[in-house]
Amino acid sequence: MIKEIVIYGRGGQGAVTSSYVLAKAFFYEGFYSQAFPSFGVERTGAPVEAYVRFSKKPINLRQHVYKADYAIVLDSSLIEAANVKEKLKRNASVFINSAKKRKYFGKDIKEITTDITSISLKIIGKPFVNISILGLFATTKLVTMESLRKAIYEMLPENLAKLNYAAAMEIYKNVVG
Amino acid sequence: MIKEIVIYGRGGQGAVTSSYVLAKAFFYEGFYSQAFPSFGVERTGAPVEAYVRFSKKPINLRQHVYKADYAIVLDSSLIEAANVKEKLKRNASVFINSAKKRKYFGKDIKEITTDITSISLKIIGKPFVNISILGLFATTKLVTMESLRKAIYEMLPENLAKLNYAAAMEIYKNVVG
Amino acid sequence: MNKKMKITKGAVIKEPGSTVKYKTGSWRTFRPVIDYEKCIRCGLCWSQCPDMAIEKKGNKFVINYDYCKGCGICAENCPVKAIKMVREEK
Amino acid sequence: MNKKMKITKGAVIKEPGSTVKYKTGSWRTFRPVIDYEKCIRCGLCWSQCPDMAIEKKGNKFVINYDYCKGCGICAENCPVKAIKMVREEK
Amino acid sequence: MGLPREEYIASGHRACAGCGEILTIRHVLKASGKNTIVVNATGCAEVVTTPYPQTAWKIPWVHSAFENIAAVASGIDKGLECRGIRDKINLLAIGGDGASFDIGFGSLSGAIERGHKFTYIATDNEAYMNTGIQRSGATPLFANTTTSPAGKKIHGKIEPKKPLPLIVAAHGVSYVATISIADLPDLYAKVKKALKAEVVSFLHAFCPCVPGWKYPSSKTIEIAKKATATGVFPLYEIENGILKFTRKPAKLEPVNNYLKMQGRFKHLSQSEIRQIQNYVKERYNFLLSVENSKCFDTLFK
Amino acid sequence: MGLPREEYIASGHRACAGCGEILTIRHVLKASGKNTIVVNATGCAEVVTTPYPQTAWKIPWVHSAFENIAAVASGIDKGLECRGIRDKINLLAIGGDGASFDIGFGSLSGAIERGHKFTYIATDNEAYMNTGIQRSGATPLFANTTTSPAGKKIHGKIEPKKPLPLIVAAHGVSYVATISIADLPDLYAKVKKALKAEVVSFLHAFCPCVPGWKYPSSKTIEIAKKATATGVFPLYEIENGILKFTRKPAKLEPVNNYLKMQGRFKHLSQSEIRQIQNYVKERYNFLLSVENSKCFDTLFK
Amino acid sequence: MKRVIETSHAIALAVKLARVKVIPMYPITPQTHIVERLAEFINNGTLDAKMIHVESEHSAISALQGALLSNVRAFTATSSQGLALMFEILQIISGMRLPAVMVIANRALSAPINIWNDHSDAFAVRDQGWMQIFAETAEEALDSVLMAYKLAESKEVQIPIMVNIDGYSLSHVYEPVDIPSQTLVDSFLPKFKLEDYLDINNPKTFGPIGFPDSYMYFKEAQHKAMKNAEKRIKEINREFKKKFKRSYGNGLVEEYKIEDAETVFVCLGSICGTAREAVDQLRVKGKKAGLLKLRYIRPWPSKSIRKALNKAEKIAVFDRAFSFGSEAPLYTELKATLQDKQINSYVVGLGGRDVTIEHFKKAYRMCSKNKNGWLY
Amino acid sequence: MKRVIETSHAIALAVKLARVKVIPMYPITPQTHIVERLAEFINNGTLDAKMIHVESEHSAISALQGALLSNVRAFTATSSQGLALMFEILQIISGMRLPAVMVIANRALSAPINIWNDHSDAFAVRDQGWMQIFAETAEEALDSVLMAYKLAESKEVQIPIMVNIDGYSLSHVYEPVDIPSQTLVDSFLPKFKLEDYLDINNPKTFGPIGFPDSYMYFKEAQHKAMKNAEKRIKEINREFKKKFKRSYGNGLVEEYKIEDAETVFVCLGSICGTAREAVDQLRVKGKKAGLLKLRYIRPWPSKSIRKALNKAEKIAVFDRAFSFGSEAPLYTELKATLQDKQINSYVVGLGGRDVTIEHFKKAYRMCSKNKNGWLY
Ligand SMILES: Cc1ncc(C[n+]2csc(CCOP(=O)(O)OP(=O)(O)O)c2C)c(N)n1
Ligand SMILES: Cc1ncc(C[n+]2csc(CCOP(=O)(O)OP(=O)(O)O)c2C)c(N)n1
Ligand code: SF4
Ligand code: SF4
Ligand code: SF4
Ligand code: SF4
Ligand code: SF4
Ligand code: SF4
Ligand SMILES: [Mg+2]
Ligand SMILES: [Mg+2]
Repeated sequence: MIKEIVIYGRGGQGAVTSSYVLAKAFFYEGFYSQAFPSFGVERTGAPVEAYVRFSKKPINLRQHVYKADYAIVLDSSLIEAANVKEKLKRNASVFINSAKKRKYFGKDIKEITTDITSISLKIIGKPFVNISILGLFATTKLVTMESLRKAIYEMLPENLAKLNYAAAMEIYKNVVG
Repeated sequence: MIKEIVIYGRGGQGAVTSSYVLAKAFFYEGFYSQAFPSFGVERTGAPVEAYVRFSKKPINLRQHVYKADYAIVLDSSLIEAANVKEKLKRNASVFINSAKKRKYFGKDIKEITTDITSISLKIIGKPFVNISILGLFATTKLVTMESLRKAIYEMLPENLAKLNYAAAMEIYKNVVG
Repeated sequence: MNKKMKITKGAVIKEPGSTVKYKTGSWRTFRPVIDYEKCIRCGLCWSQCPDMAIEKKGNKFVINYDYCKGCGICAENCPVKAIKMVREEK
Repeated sequence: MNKKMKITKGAVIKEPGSTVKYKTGSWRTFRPVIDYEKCIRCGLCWSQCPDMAIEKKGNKFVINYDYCKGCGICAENCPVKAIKMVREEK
Repeated sequence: MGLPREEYIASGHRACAGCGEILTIRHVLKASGKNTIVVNATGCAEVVTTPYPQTAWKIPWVHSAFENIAAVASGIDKGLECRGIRDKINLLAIGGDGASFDIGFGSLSGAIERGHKFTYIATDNEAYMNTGIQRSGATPLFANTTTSPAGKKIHGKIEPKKPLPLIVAAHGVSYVATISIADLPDLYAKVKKALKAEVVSFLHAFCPCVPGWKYPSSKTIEIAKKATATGVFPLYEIENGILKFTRKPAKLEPVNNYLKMQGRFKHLSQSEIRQIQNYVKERYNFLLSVENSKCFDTLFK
Repeated sequence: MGLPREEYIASGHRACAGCGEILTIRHVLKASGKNTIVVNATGCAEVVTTPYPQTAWKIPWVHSAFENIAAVASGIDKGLECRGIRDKINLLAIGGDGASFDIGFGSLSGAIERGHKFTYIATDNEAYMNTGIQRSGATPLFANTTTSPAGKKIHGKIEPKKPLPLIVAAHGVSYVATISIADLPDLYAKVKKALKAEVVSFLHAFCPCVPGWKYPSSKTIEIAKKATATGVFPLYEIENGILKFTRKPAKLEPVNNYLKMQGRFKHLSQSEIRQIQNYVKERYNFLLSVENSKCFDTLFK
Repeated sequence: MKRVIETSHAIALAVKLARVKVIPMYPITPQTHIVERLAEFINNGTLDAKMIHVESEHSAISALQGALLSNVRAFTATSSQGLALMFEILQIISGMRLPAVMVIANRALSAPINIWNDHSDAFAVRDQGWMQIFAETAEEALDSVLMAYKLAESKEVQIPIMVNIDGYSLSHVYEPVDIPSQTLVDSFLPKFKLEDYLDINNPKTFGPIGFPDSYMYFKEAQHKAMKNAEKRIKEINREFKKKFKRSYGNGLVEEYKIEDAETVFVCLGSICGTAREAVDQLRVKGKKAGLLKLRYIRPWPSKSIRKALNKAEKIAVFDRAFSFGSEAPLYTELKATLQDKQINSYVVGLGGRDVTIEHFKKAYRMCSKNKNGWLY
Repeated sequence: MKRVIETSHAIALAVKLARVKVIPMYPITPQTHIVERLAEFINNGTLDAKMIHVESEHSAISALQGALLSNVRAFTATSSQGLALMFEILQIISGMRLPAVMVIANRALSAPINIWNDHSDAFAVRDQGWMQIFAETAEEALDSVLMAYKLAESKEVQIPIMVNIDGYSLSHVYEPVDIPSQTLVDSFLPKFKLEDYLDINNPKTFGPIGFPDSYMYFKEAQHKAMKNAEKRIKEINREFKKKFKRSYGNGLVEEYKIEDAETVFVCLGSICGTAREAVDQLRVKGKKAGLLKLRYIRPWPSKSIRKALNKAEKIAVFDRAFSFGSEAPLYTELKATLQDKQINSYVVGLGGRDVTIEHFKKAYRMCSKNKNGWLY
């Protein structure tokens, strides 16, 4: 069975990079995986999407993602702006960056919210959330933090990889305990 | 029956113009006619050819001329250089500009030779032979001098038309007497 | 498979300035706020906004948050620092 | 319908300078003739011929009528008027 | 500020927050006014303003291709002439630096030679931005772009910036100028002069680009100011072959004041910064040296 | 005369008797020598020299298209560099005025910007000759061509000649010069200098054309001489931004001495001849006025 | 008035009679005679139009586009490499639904460079959304230009069009042409007026970005408009006949001795003349040959073709272009149109190779043996 | 080594592994990631090659030609308008028989401007004498580039080649790719060496004028060489399998569940993946669907197609390009190849319109009713 993930972000925030890192992590985890951006002409600031597929069997499918099993939201304001709800399967899980302690969806959706920005600011020194939020996603145990680490180091220059991984780990630990 | 004419000249000598004038003349004479150049990249001085077809019925045929009924040679040195012989039907007639009093072909070919250059020089003041030689062709009575006149005036600016027609007429008269 | 869309011949757009239907305010993560106490009505912010998101209303310059993308140019260059950039949160 | 022609791959021509097979002498209606009595061997004619039809043989400049097109440049510019253009007749 | 109130480009366009190119076009249009037709090359400005079925343009506007605005404008120029309304209309051809310095320059040069009448505006953000920051002929020395990356062996772009305004001036046109959003009065005055020319006039516009130059979106104007203050982008005009500075800083700031604001230069070594400083100084001095003398032949008057 | 004996182009080519373009190429090649590769644009020179299966060329030669010689040369330049034999080879790009002033100018300008190394030779016969004498950007004022005919209403070409050498010089290259078959020592010296440049060098060659200019084939050299004597085609070079005349007639002859030799000008009225005289004088005076001063910024050294 | 003139001259006259206003032009053999003639008209003051001496064909087609957008009738002509250089802009014009008219004096494509006639230039652009006529005679060339303007500018069509004439083999031929009067042409061809153009009083945006949600609809609309053109072509052919006393088959195709033909030649352009001659000669020998002349390849007149070839037993298609690694393009399309017929392919006359009566006779023989071939 | 990388990255690696020397490049979406990656390699010193930052695609293809003529291996990539702007030079390169390799990240053609995937760019140039591969996956893209060099440079072929990848839909996708070692690639791909090139020690003339007496022979030779390529493609596919442990059908086409299929989908490129998925789902429902993936459109693999579709009852062709006023081009060619079959045409995914499993299912249903359509 192929599973699908949508990542929501803004132009310049690195949502596409998140999708690539995740695809690499799934691969290290023994999955077949596929990642691709929403092919738009969006400029810095505009809402963008990126997608990941993973599966135990080779993935042939290449259509867009229409209904996802998971969503990752880099900025809670996008939930409305990008109409995140519409792209979710029933019972999908959503991972949200938000400082607010509120519910964004009805109860057919599982949501986990963390203030990724603050943690990233603290650890990375910049409000880079696209990689650190993957620590939140890793709480699903679909990918291990070790696979994530390898993927992050493959994708980013070492100094950045280190900081981003640390932030992801902090977030992961915060939730998993 | 379609009849075919080849005109031999050198790049810059106006053989192509001769063919156009002749086609116009045939048309005034009540024929259907067609004229076209040899489509080459020849430069000033190089041997060139031009063709005329005429017929009492509309002319559909558009292939090159391979064996002509008539040939007009603007410069006798071309007879060898351009291998005029090869393109002639048996019993074809050839109209040659030459000061030499010699035969160029065997007896299966009818040939008429006149020193067109001298006459043109005399009348036009320049060694333009391409139009004046048509007077020689007109001795076949296939086109009248009147049709030729109309054609020449249509093709050339008036001052040149006048001189060229005069030369053609002189040549025509010289032969027809 | 998606629904049909109505189109014009040759893709000509006959409604000038129709991008106003698209609210770029949602792009913003920081919001410029003018302190009219400080503001000296110089209009610099108005003239420097790439999104035409500042309008002159009467003799006051007003930010149209439907379009303001929060670039911060207005705040950066206000001669009297009358504009503050405030984080948007939802 | 014509006979087949042998061709090279991609129309590459592998024989440099092979236009010499084509004798442009037949284009000529006037023929330059050098009067070696007058000629001072300056070589101007040689240097000005667009057809490389004048060759230096020993210390003499000789016209190659296989290629000379009879343009008359050599005659026109010979400093001692040693070249005459003569009408070709056949 | 005395600027016209009317806008000819609408909000809701999709440019990056802080885009210097759109801001430039906004003011050029305000200077040109209602009776303006724009031919726009492919590039950021075109893409962000015309997502069918919406358009940000309030004046007649056409985009054909990337490389042919000067030719399309040529056709419009003659068409309007035939219709007897040429004098009523300001015809602008607007292209990015990629369109103007590189792919469309042949077309521009041809249009100049034929003596057409329109104003060409090269909106220079110093790279192919619409396609993701690739090097163009306008990219400055050592800048990092995706196709001239600051690598271990080669540090960014290694060729100088093509001197387009001087090249255009060498064609013998009557009006060429540089403009910047950091100096709006200068910009308005030059657009107006350019529109008066009877042949092709040319404006080279300095357009900072947020993601391309890698700076915070609020700094667009400041960077443009620094470009002029450091001599990186001098403001001048060439009128009938005579070059004049329209603004001349009392003393040039060190070029690093400009460079250090931008991520695209952050890889530079001290020696590279010095090279850039020398390079900028040489160019600036050259302009100073020819100022006020007739250094360009004018063929069109 | 001390000219090299070896020929690199063979007899038997199909150029018109008296062709100035082929004669120019003949000497450029003699100056460049055996280790030369030529990229040739579509045009007379290409058509008359390569009637398959024959070629007049004795050095490696390629023709691709009409508008792209500078780009093809760019590829060869880098290919030779990769093969480590760049220094051994003189790379020439030869194009007519149509190829150089018009359709291929964008490609040339791009190649210059990238800093390639080759010598570009524009063989200027002032019209599209291969296709039958159509107007180009290099056609002089009022000349009669088949697309700028001397008609009842409009008398030949109405735009000035595009000042290509100056435009190329404005790109900041290190060597630009004009050459003429009427002055072979000057030509050889300039070709040799051009070949030494480390970036694109540019030669503008004056090439009288028998059927195009309508004169007796014997007058090719004389017309070229008159062009320089009247100031129509001054011989100069621009080296590192400084323009110098390499030949300067003591006094310019009236331009009519040149015009009257050619059929393409025979329709001119006295007033038109005067206009041309003024036009030529202005251009000439401009060149004089900038002589010896650094009037072109050099970006490439 | 009937006169012996060059085909290129006839076309220039058609352009003049159509009251064209802007003519961007760039020289290329064998198209040049057309624009040279137009330059003569303009410089002599007999045609009130502007010629734009562009620096390349790319700019010619772009300037043509600009002229149309400014709401005037325009014209250009090209050949071969020139058409190839225009390539990118062709679909930009058709996508924008501008009623451009362009004459192509067909010529082979480089390399090796060859200035002679074949159809590889025209066929290379057959997917770019332009209609394409092929004319057989000088008179048909003139008529086709007039009809082309009317067709392209028809509201229900609004699609650009190329009028193809064989380079040299037709473009440089002098033959009798009946030249219509200006009054007659004016009664046939309405004044130029676009619905959408660059108008300061009604500002519109042309050439926007079409996202995946809209793009495909524009392309379908282009196709439908071109299919609409079939009907319009027939109407215009009929109207032309009424006014000018001549017409061309049903407008889309022309049949010659086809009713009882067993073997039908299918071809385009000037070689149709030679084909007619060949048909006559074959018939003299008792061979039932016929000819289907296609006037249009876009729109592809499938219905007319099926109707015309309904009874044919054998079909011999003559192609003057080729798709390397596949087949001759007309052959392919014809097979796709008539899946149930024996069709044979003859590639002839590439790069100016003369096409003669002998070629048709040889094809006739080969076709009877169901054999294809390149005929030299 | 297997890694998850972007298809564009995989291609850049293939270019590096092929030891390419000269890379003229011009940016255009969605091709750009490829050359950006190559620029990184070069500027970091891991690839010893020269990048030429040309000022247009016209110059990119011309510089590519120049590089090849100087006897070095070269590469470029483009899309859509870029390919269209190269148009004229394409046949100049194929006519001169230069073994160029170019990647096309396929994208729709303007107007309206659209940066998304379809095949109108590739199909627009199908007559220009270049071979054309379409790759389905990132790995196939990498492999295809390596095979392309070997094929194009084969003495009996010497024809340029385009490797097509779907813009965005493949070019921007990250997925697992097995990256071969340099040693392995070196054992597969010989050193670059042309028979004819610009050599001062052996001066030759390239690109002469071909008169009517010779031109047609060159064109026939080009066609024959491309037909020769079919055999060579199969050989190379086998050799590739031996060395790299993977291969693609018979090299020309790939069959999927076709043996007993009643309805066979025919398509190209990345949508083949989705088609496989659709076939599987249809089969679950008891519907005998199958897929024929065409890897090459030039040479057009008519024999392989006939063999593969021999037993198919119904054929559903998916086109992502269109010939306005005619039909979808793949459909036309397939009908011409299989004159005796029921073939139906589905136009899908123009200008980036997503192609989904639903499209295939719908086509399956329509095909059973012998209906064609544009599917949105
Ligand atoms: C012939 C062609 N080549 C390439 C492209 C791709 N392209 C579109 S916009 C663009 C970059 C534009 O750069 P520039 O002109 O500097 O404008 P900017 O986007 O920076 O404002 C490119 C390369 C194209 N549309 N057409
Ligand atoms: C793209 C393209 N457009 C037009 C032509 C036709 N053409 C071939 S040569 C030529 C004229 C060449 O003129 P120029 O460059 O001045 O050289 P000349 O023949 O005068 O020496 C033209 C227009 C072509 N080959 N390719
Ligand atoms: S820039 Fe500042 S002071 Fe000026 S109008 Fe705006 S807010 Fe007021
Ligand atoms: S923040 Fe930027 S977009 Fe918003 S009003 Fe200020 S200048 Fe305009
Ligand atoms: S130019 Fe005259 S003098 Fe000089 S070598 Fe020739 S013939 Fe003799
Ligand atoms: S006449 Fe002309 S071609 Fe003959 S030798 Fe003299 S210069 Fe050469
Ligand atoms: S990329 Fe640069 S030029 Fe393009 S919209 Fe953004 S800021 Fe403006
Ligand atoms: S037309 Fe002119 S350039 Fe061409 S070959 Fe003749 S003389 Fe030389
Ligand atoms: Mg830019
Ligand atoms: Mg010329």
